[in-house]
Amino acid sequence: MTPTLVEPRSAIRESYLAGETGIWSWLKTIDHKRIAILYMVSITFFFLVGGFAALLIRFELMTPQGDLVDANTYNRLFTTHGAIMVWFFLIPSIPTVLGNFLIPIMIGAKDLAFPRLNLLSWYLFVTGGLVALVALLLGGVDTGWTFYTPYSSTYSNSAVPWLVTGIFIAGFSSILTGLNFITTIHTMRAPGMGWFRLPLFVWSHYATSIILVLATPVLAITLALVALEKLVGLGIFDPALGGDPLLFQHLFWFYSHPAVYIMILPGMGVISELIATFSRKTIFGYTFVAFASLAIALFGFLVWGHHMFVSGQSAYASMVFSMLSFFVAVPSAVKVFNWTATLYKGSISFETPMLYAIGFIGLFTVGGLTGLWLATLGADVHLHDTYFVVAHFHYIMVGGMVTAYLGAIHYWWPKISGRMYPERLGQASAILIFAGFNLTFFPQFLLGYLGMPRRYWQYDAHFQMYNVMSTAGASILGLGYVLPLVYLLWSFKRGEAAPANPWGATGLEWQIESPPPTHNFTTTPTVTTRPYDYPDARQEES
Amino acid sequence: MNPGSHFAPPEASTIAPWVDGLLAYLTIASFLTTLLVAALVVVFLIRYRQRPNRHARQIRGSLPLEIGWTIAPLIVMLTFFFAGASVYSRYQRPPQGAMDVYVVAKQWMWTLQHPQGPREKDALHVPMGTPVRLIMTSEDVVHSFFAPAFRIKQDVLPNRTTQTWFEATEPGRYRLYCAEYCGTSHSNMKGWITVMEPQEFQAWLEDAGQGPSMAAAGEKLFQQLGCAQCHAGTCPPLGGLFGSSVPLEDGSLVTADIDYLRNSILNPQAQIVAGYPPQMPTFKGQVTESELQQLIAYIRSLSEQGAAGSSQAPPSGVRSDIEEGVR
Amino acid sequence: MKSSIESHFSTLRQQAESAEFGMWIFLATEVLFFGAVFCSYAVYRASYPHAWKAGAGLNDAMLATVMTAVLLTSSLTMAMGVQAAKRGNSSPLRRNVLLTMLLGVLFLVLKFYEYYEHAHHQLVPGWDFSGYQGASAQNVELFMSFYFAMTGLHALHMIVGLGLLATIWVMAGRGRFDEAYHAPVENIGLYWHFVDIVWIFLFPLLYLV
Amino acid sequence: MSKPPISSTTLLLAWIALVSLTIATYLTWKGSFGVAGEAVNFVIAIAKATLVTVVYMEIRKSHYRARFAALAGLVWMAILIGLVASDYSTRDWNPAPVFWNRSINRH
Ligand code: HEA
Ligand code: HEA
Ligand code: HEC
Ligand code: CUA
Ligand SMILES: [Cu+2]
Repeated sequence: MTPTLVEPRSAIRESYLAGETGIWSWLKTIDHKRIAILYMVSITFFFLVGGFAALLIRFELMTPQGDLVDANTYNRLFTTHGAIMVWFFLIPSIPTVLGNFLIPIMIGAKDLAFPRLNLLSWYLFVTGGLVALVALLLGGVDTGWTFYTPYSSTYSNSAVPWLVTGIFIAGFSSILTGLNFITTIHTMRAPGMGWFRLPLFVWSHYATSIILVLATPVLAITLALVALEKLVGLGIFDPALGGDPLLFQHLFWFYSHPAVYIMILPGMGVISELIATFSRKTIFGYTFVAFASLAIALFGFLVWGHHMFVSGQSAYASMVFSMLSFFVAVPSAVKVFNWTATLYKGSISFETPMLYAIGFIGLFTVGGLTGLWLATLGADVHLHDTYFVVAHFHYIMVGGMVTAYLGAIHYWWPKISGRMYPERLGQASAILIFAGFNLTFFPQFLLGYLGMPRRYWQYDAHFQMYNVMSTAGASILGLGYVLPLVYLLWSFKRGEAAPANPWGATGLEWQIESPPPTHNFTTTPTVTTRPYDYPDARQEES
Repeated sequence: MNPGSHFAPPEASTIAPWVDGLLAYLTIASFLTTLLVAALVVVFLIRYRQRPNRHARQIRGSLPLEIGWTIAPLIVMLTFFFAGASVYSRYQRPPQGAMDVYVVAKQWMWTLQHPQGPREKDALHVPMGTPVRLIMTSEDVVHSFFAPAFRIKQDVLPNRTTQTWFEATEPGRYRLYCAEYCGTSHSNMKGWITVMEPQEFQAWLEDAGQGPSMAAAGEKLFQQLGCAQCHAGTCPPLGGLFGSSVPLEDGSLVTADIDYLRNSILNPQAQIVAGYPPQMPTFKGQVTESELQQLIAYIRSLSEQGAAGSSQAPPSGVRSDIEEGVR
Repeated sequence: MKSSIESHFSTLRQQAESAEFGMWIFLATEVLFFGAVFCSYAVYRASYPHAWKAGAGLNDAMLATVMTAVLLTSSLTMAMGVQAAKRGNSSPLRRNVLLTMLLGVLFLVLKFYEYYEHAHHQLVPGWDFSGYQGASAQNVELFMSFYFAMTGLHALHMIVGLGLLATIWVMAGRGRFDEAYHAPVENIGLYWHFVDIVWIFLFPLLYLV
Repeated sequence: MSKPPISSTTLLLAWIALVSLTIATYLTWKGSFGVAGEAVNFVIAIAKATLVTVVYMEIRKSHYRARFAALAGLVWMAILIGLVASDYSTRDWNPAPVFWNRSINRH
C-alpha cells in the first residue's frame, strides 16, 4: 500500500553531497539541494546575529534604568534584531532551505525551473546581507524595522541608506525565489502529479510565492524612495513639502502585512506534513487546507491598515481594515481545526518533529488569537505599540514559524544529511524551547496590558518583575536553540546513517536515497496515488 | 502614583471600563477557544497514540464539519468586530462641552497649553469629571500620546492635527508616554497627567495662569505678524469663519476646520477663497507650532460668543473639527 | 542546431513555456514596483491639484510627445525583431534590435537633455529648487520629486533594457537563435514593451495635467 | 509559445494607431479641456497600453498562465490604490462612524 515506488533502487547513485567537493563547487552549484544548504548556512549565521541582539535587548531590560547599553545603542539593537530576523532569517527560512531542497523532489522534477536564477537569488541574498552588515559596522540604524517616515527619511542620522539598500537587494532575492517556485510548480510537475496530488507543503509554498512576488516590489520601491530622500533630498515623504507621513505607512504595511504570512504559510505547510506522517494518517480535509493557504495569501493583502488604527488614518478605513482582518483569520482557524481532526483515530508517535508540530499548534493558536485582539478596534487603541504586540508577534513568529522550522529541519535532516540526529536529545531540546519560549513571551502580554510601550530603553520600575521573568526565559530559550545547532552539526559527521524512509512517510522525497542523488530521479517518476496515502485500519483487517 | 495591580493598570477614565470590558470578553472567548483546541489535541494524542497492532483509520474529511468550523469562528470574530468598533467610535466623538488642550510634540518633549493660557511641559493638569479634548500636532516626527490609565492613544503627526479625548474619573497622577518610536530619547518622552478635583483645578489654573489666554496671545501675534493689516481690509474677514463652509475659487466647498486654518496660514495658495486674489504670503517657518495653535485659537474665538475653548455642539471627526459648523 | 535545452527540462516546449511564464510573473512584480509610485502620485495629486498643474507646466509637453513617439517606434522595431527571430532570420533580427537600441538611446538623450534643462533652471528638488517662485512652491517641489523619481526609475529600466538588447544582438550574431529556439528574444521584447507602457502612462501624468 | 510571427502590416498599423493617439493626446492637452481633457488623456493612455499588450506583446496568444500573471499585477495594483484611497477619501467624512451606542453625546 505504499505509494507507487518510482525508482528502481538497483544502482546506488552518487549523492549530491559527494561528487565535486571544495568550496568552488559549492559556490558555482546550480543544484537546488546544494543551494538549499548554502541558504541554511547563511540564515543560521543571521539568526545568531539577530539572537545575539535579542539577548542584549533582554539583558538591558532586566533593570528599569538603562544601564547595560546607552539609548542609542539600544535603539540600534532592536532595529538590527527586527530587520535581521525578519528579512535575513525568517522570510528566507523555510522557503529557501526546505522549499528549495524539497519542492523539486516532491513534484518529481530534477530541479527548479530556473536553476541559475536560483543561485543568483542566493548571491543577491548574501550581498544584501553583507550590505546590511556594513550598516551595522557603520554604527547601525536606529529607526526600528518599520522605518517610519519622517524619522527615517529626515531625522535619523544613522546608516539608514545602507540597511535599506541591503533589504532592497534581499528583496529581489525573494522575488526571484517566488518567481522560480511558481513557475516550477506550474510547469515541472511529473506526469500524474495533478494539483490535488501535491503535498500541502508545496501548496503552502505556492501561496507564499504569490505574496513574495506581488508584495515585495512595493517594499523595494518604498525603501528606495526613503533612501533617495535621505541621500539626495528627493522629497516624496517630506512633510515640509506637504508629504503625508501616513503614506509611507500604507506602502510599508501593504508589503509587511502580507509578509507576515510569508513568515507563517511555509510553517503551516511543514506542520501539515509532520502531522500526517506522525499520526500515519491522511490529512483531514486536504482541499480545505490547500485552499486555506491560497485564501490567506489573497485576503492577506486586504488588511494592512490594522497596523494604523491610531495613526490618524480615517476611522472609516480602520473599520474596513478591522473587519477584513477577521476574514483573513478564518482560513487559519480552518487549518488548526483540520490538523486537530487529523489526529483523530490516528496512530500517533512522538518523535522530535512531532513535538515541534504540537508546540506549533498551541503557540500559533495563542499568537493568532491575540492577533484578533489587536484587530479589534477598541482594544488596539490601548494595546498598540505596547509589549502586547511584541508578545503577539513573537508567539507567531518564534513560537510558530521558528518552531516549524526546527521541526522541519529535524524531520528532513535524515534526507538532507543522510544521518539521523540523536532522538532523545532532540526531544529534550524541543521541550526546553517550549518552556523557555513561554517564560520569555507570556509575561509580555501582561506588560503590554499594563501599558509598557515597546522600543523603550528605560521603563517604569513597576514593570520590572515581568521583565526579569522574560529575560530569564530568553536565556533558557537561547540555550534551547544552541543545543540543536550543536547536535545537528555533530550528527552530520557522526550520526547513524539514515535509511531512505526513516519515518515510514509517503511523498516522493522518501522514495529516493538519503541523501538524494544529484539529479534526484534517473527517470521522471509517474505518480498514481494521492498524497498521504497511509494504510487504513479497516483495509488492514479485512 | 497609583500603580494599579500586577495584572491591570489603573482604570481612571470613563472609557477605561469599556475597554476593560471588551478585553475581558476577548480573554474569555480566547481562553475557551484555546481550551477547546488544547483539550481536543491532548485527548487525541493520548487516546490515539501509537500501539502495536493498531493502525490509523483514514478519514478524508467532512463537508459539514468544514462548513461548521468556518462559520463558527467567523461568527465569534464578528462579535469581536462589533464590540471593538463600538468602543472605537467612542474614541472618535468627544462629548459636548469638552475642554480643549492644545498639544505640541517634539523630540522629546510634550508641550501642552490650556486655552486660558497656562502652558505645561511634560505635565498636564485636568479636572476630574470634565471631558478633555486634545488637539495635537508635532513639530518633527511622529509621536504618540499614550495614557494607559485612561486607555487612550493617538499618534501625533507633523503637518496635521489629530485629536483624542478622555474624561478622568479618579484623582491622581498618571503616566503619559510617547508610544510611537521617535528617536534616541523616545523612552524618556514621558510625563505626568494630574487629575484634580474641579475646585482644586480652578485654583491651580488661576495660580498658573499668569500669562494671556491662548486667544489673546494669538491676537497679539495677529497684530505682530501683520495679519491684521490685510484681514481688516481687502481680505476675507475671519470673524465667523471657523466652522463655516468656505467657497473656494475652484468651485468646491470646504469646511473651515483646524487643518483648514493651518493650511491657510502655512500654504495659503493651496486653497484660495473664491473672490479673493491669491495674495497671502506663506508663514511657514515664521511661526512655531505653538504660535500657530495660538493663532488658530484666536481665529476660533472670533466665532465663539462664549469662552474660548468650550464647544457648544457635538464635535466630531478624527481629523477635522466642525462643531460650530453644525450649528 | 545549437539551440540548447537544459538537462532538467524534458522538452524545449516546457523550457520555453517556463521562460515565458517567468517573464510575465516578473512583469507583474514590475507593475507593483511602479504601482506603488503611481499610488503615491495619485494621493498627492488629489491633495494638491493646483501645484500639480503648476508643476506639469514646468515640463515641455511638446518634447515629451516627441519622446513618446520615439519610444513607440522602438516598440515597433522590437516587435519586428521578434518577428524575424521567429522566422529564423538572423540579419533582420540584428538590424531591428540595433534600431531599437538606437531609438532607446535617442530617448535617453532627450531625457537627459530635459534633466539638464531642469538643472539649468534650478528646478531640482532637494538640490536647488529656487527656480520656481510661484504659488505653493513646496508642493510644486513635491511634484518635481515625483517627476524625477518616476522618469528616473523609467530611465533606469531603459538602461537595463539596452544592456539586455545588446546581449541579444551579440547572441544573434553568434547564430544562437533559430525558428525553434528564440525565447530570450521574445522575453526581452516583452520587457521592452512593458517599459514602453510605463512611459505611455507617465506622459499624461507628468506633462499633461 | 511557438506562436506564429505577426504580419508586418499588423505591426505597422498598430504603430500608426499608437502615434496618432499620441498626437491626439497632445492636442487634447493643447485644447485645455480641463478635467474632461485629463480623463480623455487617461483613456487614451489605456487604449495605447492595450494596443501594445495585445499586438506587440501578443498577450492573447500567450498561455493562460501568462495572462493570469499580467492580470494579477493589475488587480493587485488596484487593491493597493483602492484601499489607500479608502483612507484618504474618507478622512474628512463627518461625523465619525458610530455604532449602536448613539447615546455617546449624552454620556
Ligand atoms: C508570522 C507573523 C504574523 C502572523 C501570521 C500574524 C497574524 C495575525 N496578526 Fe499580527 N503581527 C505580526 C506578525 C504576525 N501576525 C507582527 C510582526 C506585528 C507587529 C509589527 C510591528 O509593528 O512591528 C503584528 C501586529 C499585528 C497587529 C497590529 C498591532 C498594533 O501594532 O497595534 C494586528 C492588528 O490587527 C495583528 C493582527 C493579526 C491577525 C488578526 C492575525 C491572524 O492572521 C491570526 C489568525 C490565527 C488565529 C485566529 C488562530 C487560530 C484560530 C483558531 C484556533 C480558531 C478559533 C478562533 C476563533 C473561534 C475566534 N498583528
Ligand atoms: C522574525 C523573527 C524574530 C525572532 C526569531 C525573534 C526572537 C527573539 N526576540 Fe524579537 N523581535 C522581532 C522579531 C523576532 N524576534 C521583531 C520584528 C521585533 C521588532 C523590532 C522593532 O521594534 O523594530 C522584535 C523585538 C523584540 C523585542 C522588543 C524590543 C523593544 O521593543 O524594545 C524583544 C524584547 O524582549 C525581543 C526579544 C526576542 C527574544 C528573546 C528572541 C529569542 O527567540 C531569540 C533567541 C535566540 C538566541 C538567544 C540566540 C542564541 C544564540 C546564541 C546564544 C549565540 C550567541 C551569539 C553569538 C556567538 C554571536 N524581540
Ligand atoms: C498680504 C496680505 C495678507 C496677510 C499679511 C495675511 N493674509 Fe490671510 N489672506 C489674505 C488673502 C488675500 C486671503 C484670501 C485668499 C486665500 O485664500 O489665500 C487670505 C485668506 C486667509 C484665510 C482663509 C480665510 C477664509 O475665509 O477661508 C485665513 C484663515 C487667513 N488668511 C489667516 C491669516 C493669518 C493668521 C495671517 C497672519 C499670520 C494672515 N492671514 C496674513 C491676505 C493676507
Ligand atoms: Cu516621541 Cu516617541
Ligand atoms: Cu498585520
